Amino acid sequence: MSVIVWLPLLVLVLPFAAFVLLAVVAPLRRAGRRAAGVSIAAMAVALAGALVVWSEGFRSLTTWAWIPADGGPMATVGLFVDPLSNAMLVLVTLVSLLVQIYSLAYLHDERPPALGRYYTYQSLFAFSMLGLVLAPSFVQMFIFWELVGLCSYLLIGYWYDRPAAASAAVKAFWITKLGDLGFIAGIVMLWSATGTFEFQALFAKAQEHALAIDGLGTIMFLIYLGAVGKSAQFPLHVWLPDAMEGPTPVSALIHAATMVTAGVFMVARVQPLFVLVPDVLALIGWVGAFTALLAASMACVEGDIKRVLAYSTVSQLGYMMAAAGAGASYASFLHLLTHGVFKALLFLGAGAVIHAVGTNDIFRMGGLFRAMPQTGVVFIVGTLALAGLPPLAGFFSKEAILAGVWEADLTWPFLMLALTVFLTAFYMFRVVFIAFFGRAHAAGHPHDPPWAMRGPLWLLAGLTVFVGLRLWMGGSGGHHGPGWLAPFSIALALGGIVLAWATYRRGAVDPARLAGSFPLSTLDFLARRRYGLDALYGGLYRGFLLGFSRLVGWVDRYLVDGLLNLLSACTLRGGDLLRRIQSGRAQDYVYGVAFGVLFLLVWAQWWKR
Amino acid sequence: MRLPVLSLITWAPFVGALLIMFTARHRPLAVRLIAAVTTGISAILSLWVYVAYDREAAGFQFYEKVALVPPLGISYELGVDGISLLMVLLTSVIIIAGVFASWTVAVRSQEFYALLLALVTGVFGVFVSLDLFVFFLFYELAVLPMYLLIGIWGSTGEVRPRGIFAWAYRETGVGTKEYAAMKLTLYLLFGSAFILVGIFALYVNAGASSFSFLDLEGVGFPPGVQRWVFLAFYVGFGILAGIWPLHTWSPDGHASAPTAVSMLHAGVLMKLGAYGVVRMGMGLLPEGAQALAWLVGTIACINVVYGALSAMAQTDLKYVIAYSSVSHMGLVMLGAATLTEAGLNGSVFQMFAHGVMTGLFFALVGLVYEKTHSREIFKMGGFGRAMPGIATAFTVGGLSSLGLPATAGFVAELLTFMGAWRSDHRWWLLPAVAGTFLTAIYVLRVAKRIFWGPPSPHFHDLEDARGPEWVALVFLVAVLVLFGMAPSIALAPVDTATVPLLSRIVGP
Amino acid sequence: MSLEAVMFWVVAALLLASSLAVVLTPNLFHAVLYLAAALVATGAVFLLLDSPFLFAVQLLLYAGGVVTIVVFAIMLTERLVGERITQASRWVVNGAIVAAAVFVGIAGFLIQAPRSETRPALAADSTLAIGRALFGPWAGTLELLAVLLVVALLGALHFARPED
Amino acid sequence: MGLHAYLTLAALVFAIGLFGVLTRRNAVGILLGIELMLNAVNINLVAFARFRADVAGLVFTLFTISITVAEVAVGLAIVIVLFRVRRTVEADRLDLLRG
Amino acid sequence: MTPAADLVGALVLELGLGAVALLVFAVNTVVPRSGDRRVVAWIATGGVLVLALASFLVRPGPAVAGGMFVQDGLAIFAKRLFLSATFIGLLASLSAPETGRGRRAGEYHLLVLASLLGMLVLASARDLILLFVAFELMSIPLYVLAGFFKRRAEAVEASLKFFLVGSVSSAVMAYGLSFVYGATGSTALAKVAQAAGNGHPLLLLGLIATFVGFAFKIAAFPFHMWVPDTYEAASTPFVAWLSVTPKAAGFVALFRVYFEGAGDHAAAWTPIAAALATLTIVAGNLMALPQQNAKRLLAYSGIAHIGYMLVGFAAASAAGVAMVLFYLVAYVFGNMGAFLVVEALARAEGSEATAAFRGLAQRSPLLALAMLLFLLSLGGIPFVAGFWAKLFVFWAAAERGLYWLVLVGAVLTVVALFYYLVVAKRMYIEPPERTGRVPVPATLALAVILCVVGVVVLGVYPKPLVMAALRVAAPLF
Repeated sequence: MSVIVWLPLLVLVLPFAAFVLLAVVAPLRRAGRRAAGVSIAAMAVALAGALVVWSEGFRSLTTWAWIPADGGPMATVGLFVDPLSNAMLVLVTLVSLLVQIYSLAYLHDERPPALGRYYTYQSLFAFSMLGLVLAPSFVQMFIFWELVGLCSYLLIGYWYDRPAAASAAVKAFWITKLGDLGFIAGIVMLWSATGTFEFQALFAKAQEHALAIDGLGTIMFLIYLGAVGKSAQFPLHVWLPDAMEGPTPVSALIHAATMVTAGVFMVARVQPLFVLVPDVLALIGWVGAFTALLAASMACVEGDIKRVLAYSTVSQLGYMMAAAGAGASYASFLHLLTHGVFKALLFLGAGAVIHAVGTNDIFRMGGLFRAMPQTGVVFIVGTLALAGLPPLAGFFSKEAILAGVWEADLTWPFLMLALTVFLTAFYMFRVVFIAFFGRAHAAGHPHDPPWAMRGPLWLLAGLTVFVGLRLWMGGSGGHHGPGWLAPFSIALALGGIVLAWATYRRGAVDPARLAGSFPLSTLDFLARRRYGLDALYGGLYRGFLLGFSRLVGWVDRYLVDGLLNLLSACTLRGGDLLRRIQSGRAQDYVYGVAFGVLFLLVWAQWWKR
Repeated sequence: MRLPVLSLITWAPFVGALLIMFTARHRPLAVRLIAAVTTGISAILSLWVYVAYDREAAGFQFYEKVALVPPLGISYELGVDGISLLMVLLTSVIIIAGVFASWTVAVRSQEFYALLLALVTGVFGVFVSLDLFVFFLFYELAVLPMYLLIGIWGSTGEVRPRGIFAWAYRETGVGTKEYAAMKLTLYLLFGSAFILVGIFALYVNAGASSFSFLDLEGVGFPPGVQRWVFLAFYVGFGILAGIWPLHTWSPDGHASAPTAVSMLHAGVLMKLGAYGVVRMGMGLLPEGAQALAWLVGTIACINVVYGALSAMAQTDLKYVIAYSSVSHMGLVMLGAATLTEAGLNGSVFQMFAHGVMTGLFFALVGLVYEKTHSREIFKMGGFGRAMPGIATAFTVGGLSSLGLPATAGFVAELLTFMGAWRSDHRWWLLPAVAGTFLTAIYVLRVAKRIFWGPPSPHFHDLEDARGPEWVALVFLVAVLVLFGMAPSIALAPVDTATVPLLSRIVGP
Repeated sequence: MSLEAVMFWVVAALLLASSLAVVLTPNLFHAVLYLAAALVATGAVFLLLDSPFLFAVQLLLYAGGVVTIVVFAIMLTERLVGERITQASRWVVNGAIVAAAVFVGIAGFLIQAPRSETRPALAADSTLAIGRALFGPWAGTLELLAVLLVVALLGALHFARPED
Repeated sequence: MGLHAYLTLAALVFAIGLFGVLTRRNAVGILLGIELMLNAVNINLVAFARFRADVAGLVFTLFTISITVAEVAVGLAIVIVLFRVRRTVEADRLDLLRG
Repeated sequence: MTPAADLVGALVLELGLGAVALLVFAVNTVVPRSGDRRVVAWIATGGVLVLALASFLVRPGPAVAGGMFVQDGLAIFAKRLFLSATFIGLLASLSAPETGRGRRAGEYHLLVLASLLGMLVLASARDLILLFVAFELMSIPLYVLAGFFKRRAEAVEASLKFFLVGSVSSAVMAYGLSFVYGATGSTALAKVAQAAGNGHPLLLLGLIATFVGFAFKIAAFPFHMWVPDTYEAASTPFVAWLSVTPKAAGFVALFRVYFEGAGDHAAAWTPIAAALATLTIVAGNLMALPQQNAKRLLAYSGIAHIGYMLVGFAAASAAGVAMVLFYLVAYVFGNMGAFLVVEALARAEGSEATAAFRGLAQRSPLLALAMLLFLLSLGGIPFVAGFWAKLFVFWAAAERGLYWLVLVGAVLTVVALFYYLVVAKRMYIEPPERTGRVPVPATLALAVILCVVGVVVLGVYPKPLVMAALRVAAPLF
């Protein structure tokens, strides 16, 4: 097996090996830190491998039969190595590694078995994510798609005895599953139409226009639903904020950098199919933009630092989707990568803060910049990147997206995204000003975290800057939008920052009044209630689903089964009645005989003819 | 003379039962060892058969035949093809697990194991017998011991007589284990009446005085006969397969039955029903099958959704699992009804997958019950800390049942979906997919309720699984994951059997 | 209308009348006497059918034997009871309906049967023929009948013999 | 007179006997009913024998008559013993055994 | 061979039986009034055993006595059945106080033997008169035996009911026979079979009326009403015997009268038989449901079984006859066994209620197991005789296309299993009220064991018996 196959395979297998080792060898797992060592080591090697694969620019496609059938296998698994997957490999392994190292310190006071469990899940996740990235076919992608969902479920529920965490985990699973129904249905339909799950085969058909299936639009839409669930697009975005119940490093890894971007990755991966259905693409664009705006608006009123970041993640995913919808898959993928880096940075930074302060509520923080300068610096770097200021990574990718959307002349989505730029800058700096520069009323003496957490922070900060510079030098590859675009977006971002400064630092504007003034007041009201979506889902679940199920349960127990019991009861009663003819009187018995004779005589007359 | 492997597999447990009955009086350990050994023999042999089965040649292999009643053409005729192969494997997997899972049965364990093993002989017999008559004989043998097993070692839940038929409930004493046992036994025997009529109808119409499957396979029965006989088989076996609305024996029965019995019954015997429909119905009556596929499939869809919703409504852990079986049997029947290669493979694979997963479930429920003496979901909570092993196993089982990839459940469901959309009734895909979602809801809800959240105040000093119980859990989980990751282990032989079967129904 | 026909009608009338009396009279004694009458009438019917031997048997065995036994029985039970046995009937109407229905049922077949009006000439003496038959082909049967009678006697004895 | 006349006569007697069996309360009375029924049999047999000029019927009659006697004997014995233990011969008062 | 030798050869069993009866009679007279009459019982039992064994040496011979009496396969098959069953019955009653060693033991055994003689002749009778006499010889002792415990009010009551219903039925039967004779002009069954073709209305009437007599004897609904009362009141070993042998005799006679030589016309009886079978199965099973007395329960279940045999009769084919014969054998063992277990329990507990079975499995597991086997056999469960029996009759019926009948029968088997399982439940599931094992007299135990052996052997290896049954049934058509 040539290196271009086995090296990626190795990258994939290492975390899996770590997982199996930890899962099966209970003592090792229960040892906690040693388990962590195993997992981290595996990831480190995997990262090295990934870097090689990426820098060498491997390209290969290998498949093995998975589900046999009469005429050739029905489904295959394998490796699909190309620039897209290579970049993802690096991102995934890198962030995973950093997060795992970070967690070592972040979770240092967990019980060893729990810690072991944590790293077992982590390894499983890394494996699943890599498998997803390398998937050559829809089936494999779906398989790992679900597995990452599982890991997210398990890791959100890491502190399973916290009710909030438990329900958040379940909620996340259910809602993403809802999207996955569409996904699986879509790929099954596609299979039955084309007879294959493999991307290459499908792309080939797409090339020679052999994919003119009726209802391709529907199929692609269903597939897109999967992305909607996974990448927290409106209206299935509600699970992501709740997912913050998990440990912060998990949020950084799964719910910011990697898993949630799987949807975007998928859309990018099967771009050739999506381009065949422009309507769906447009829909993706619109939904993406709307999601971005919606999430941003909710982020503005959120007081929980992690939730703010979560909403910003949703918002940024909206960007990516919008770009993908606009056909600018390059831009969306670029943003995926950069966002992965700086959002991980932000989350880990937030983690450090929470670790130090012991609360998520930004209003209970303040003056942290002085207390923990290093964290402050890296957090601000991340914030700037997210706000989209040059020369940081975020700027270029976001500008590329805006350009792409503009050129696809999706005017309204463009405007929404532009507004989102402003809001993004605003809510991020709102956090910065309140948490880091606000009046200090934190109990105890928060201080910078140990190096195991600081190291990853600095590394990611450095990357954010480096990638930004690299893109600047490299002319950010591809295409620019119209000349006015860059200044425009910078201006918007600065506007947001200024407003935040004026409101939360300078006190020139009273946030309450700002929120009170008319058009905003309603928005504020709605945003604080998450636009009632959670309530809606909750109502549907409790009222409709559980209610209906209770009805069905009753019907089954008391009607369907009731009829059966009725029958048997009647049989018993019937026997009781019938034995009454056994009156005990001899003459009645003779009557029996007489009736018998009659019956026979009549019956005989009857059947004789 | 070649070793009669299938006979050995089938009768080894029975010998075990006799040994237990007559040698192991008052020696509980001996009882368990005999049980473990004899079932182990069956398991090893069936594994060997599985490996040694010639997939190129396909068809029925390891053939045995002894004439029983020549004038009637009844003969003891055994053989396995790809489908029965998997079923035999499943049976041995479950019974091994069952023997270990019920290691702690205290009262009258001698009789318990004896009956259990007798039951297993029946199950093996059904899967390997090629003579319809002997098939029926084993079928009855597989049903009957259930009565005593449930009646003696079962557990009594409580069902309030309500609704318009309340008086009937009082008459029949719903909820008690005796009721459940009686209901299950009689219901299944009621079904067997239809099967019997069907078998005789085939025998008579075939004219060739023989009950042999192989002989009847060749006969092309007139369409009319095919229809009604298929219907008879469908009702008869369908009752065992838990088709709606003839499924109500299953929740009560499985809920009341002792662990190993629930495992065996939900895990294997319900499959036996589906197997019957596929082997007898579709195998012998192609036209009938084709004509009535719509019915089978539609009712299967009802099963899937209805079962899942009912499961969601339950507050008794065992009932949840029991109804999930109803739902999954729906998927099995649906796959078969699609009359497509994917669907039928999926159906057979689902039989296996669900067999193992539900066996696992019942083993776990049994353990939980044994430790908490409660089945009330809403009294439980936070068991994850006290019994992590059980929690993990339960999660795996749950994930498999909601069709999570890398567990056997996924492959089965994927294939079923594929079949459904390729079938003549595309809409079947919808309820099937919906079913998986509903499953996700109730399974995770239950798992969360029991194992997550703060520890429940009702229970104290709980403990995790012990010694032999681990064997059952680990074994089943391993099988579940193994077949989930490498489905071809099972599907390769199955495919050799399903393709010819289908080609007879829908043409090549 | 021939003499034989007249005779038949008379005898039939007698027979039916006495039979009805048997089943209707409230007094058991009378019932038995009417039975005797009915049996004699039957014997007369046998005569009409030219089998005097059976007429004799009928008279001896039935009108003699049976009736005597019955009377004995009644005397016995009566002595025990100590008052004359009167017997009521139950559900006369139902009984009548059912009995009538049965008769209709039988008649339904009778009317379908081909009629045979003429009597074939008799071979010599039927009595002799009977004797031959009894000790010819039916000898074994006769033996069996003997056993039957013995057994019946034994049974009756077992019951009738007083407590010991 | 034709055969059917006799057969009908027998049928009537038979029906009357049945009526007696059905309606009599007293066990002895019922016995008398049975006697009538058997009597009808004899009429039949003799009639057939005559109209077929065949002796078997007459032999048959002899047998039925004797069997009847035996039956009556046993029956009356039962009645008597019944009377001893139950102090009654009313057949429809006997319902220790029922259901 | 000379005719005389033929006669003796054909009558050997009957003559032997007569000898035994005489011996019993003689010994009974010499035993002093107050003496122990066990020897009488032993002689009778032993004699029957010898005859039973001898019957397996008897070979078919030509018809004798002018074709009235035939010793063909069917007759021999039936006689083996009667003798074996009688042996088991007498064996079981040996240990019974009154019938075994009481003062009336002589009468008891003489009556049983007389009735048995009737059956033996009945099985061979090919002449209406002989048939009727044999039938009565079989019946009349039964009336007496039913009320044998003349001090027991129930017994006498049962006896009277049995007698009344019985003699009415036999009156109807005689009436029917008179028409048969009239229609065919002969008392030879062969003639009847020939005449059966030209559906002579009187012949039809006659055969139907005759059917009543048989229906009473085999206790088909609605002629069954004497059965529960008689079974409940009479002594159990006798009932065990009564519940199988006369019925078997009745069926054999049915075959002789309605099928032998009738050929295709036999099918004419299918509607009546099927109708009666349905009625009997349904009524028997339903009425058994609420029974609390084990003997009554078995009585009704027995009625249901007659229904199943009628299913085989309805097939009106050689296969049908053969399968009924097989069913009869299976029924002999299963039903007698069940009754004998009831007897054993009743001796110990003094109760014949099903409640007496509570927890039997813990008290004397083997007895419980035996009972379970009998119940399963009656219920038609694999690996015991009853399973094959039911399946075979169903098979015979299905062969004639009577699927609906098979379905009815099979479905009602479920109802039957309900009450059988209730007894099983009492034995195995419910806790015992009393402890200590149930004492079973040796002879009774032996009888039970014989039944168990029969049930199991037939259940595991039915082949030889089926073949034999088919062989003897074939010549009928």
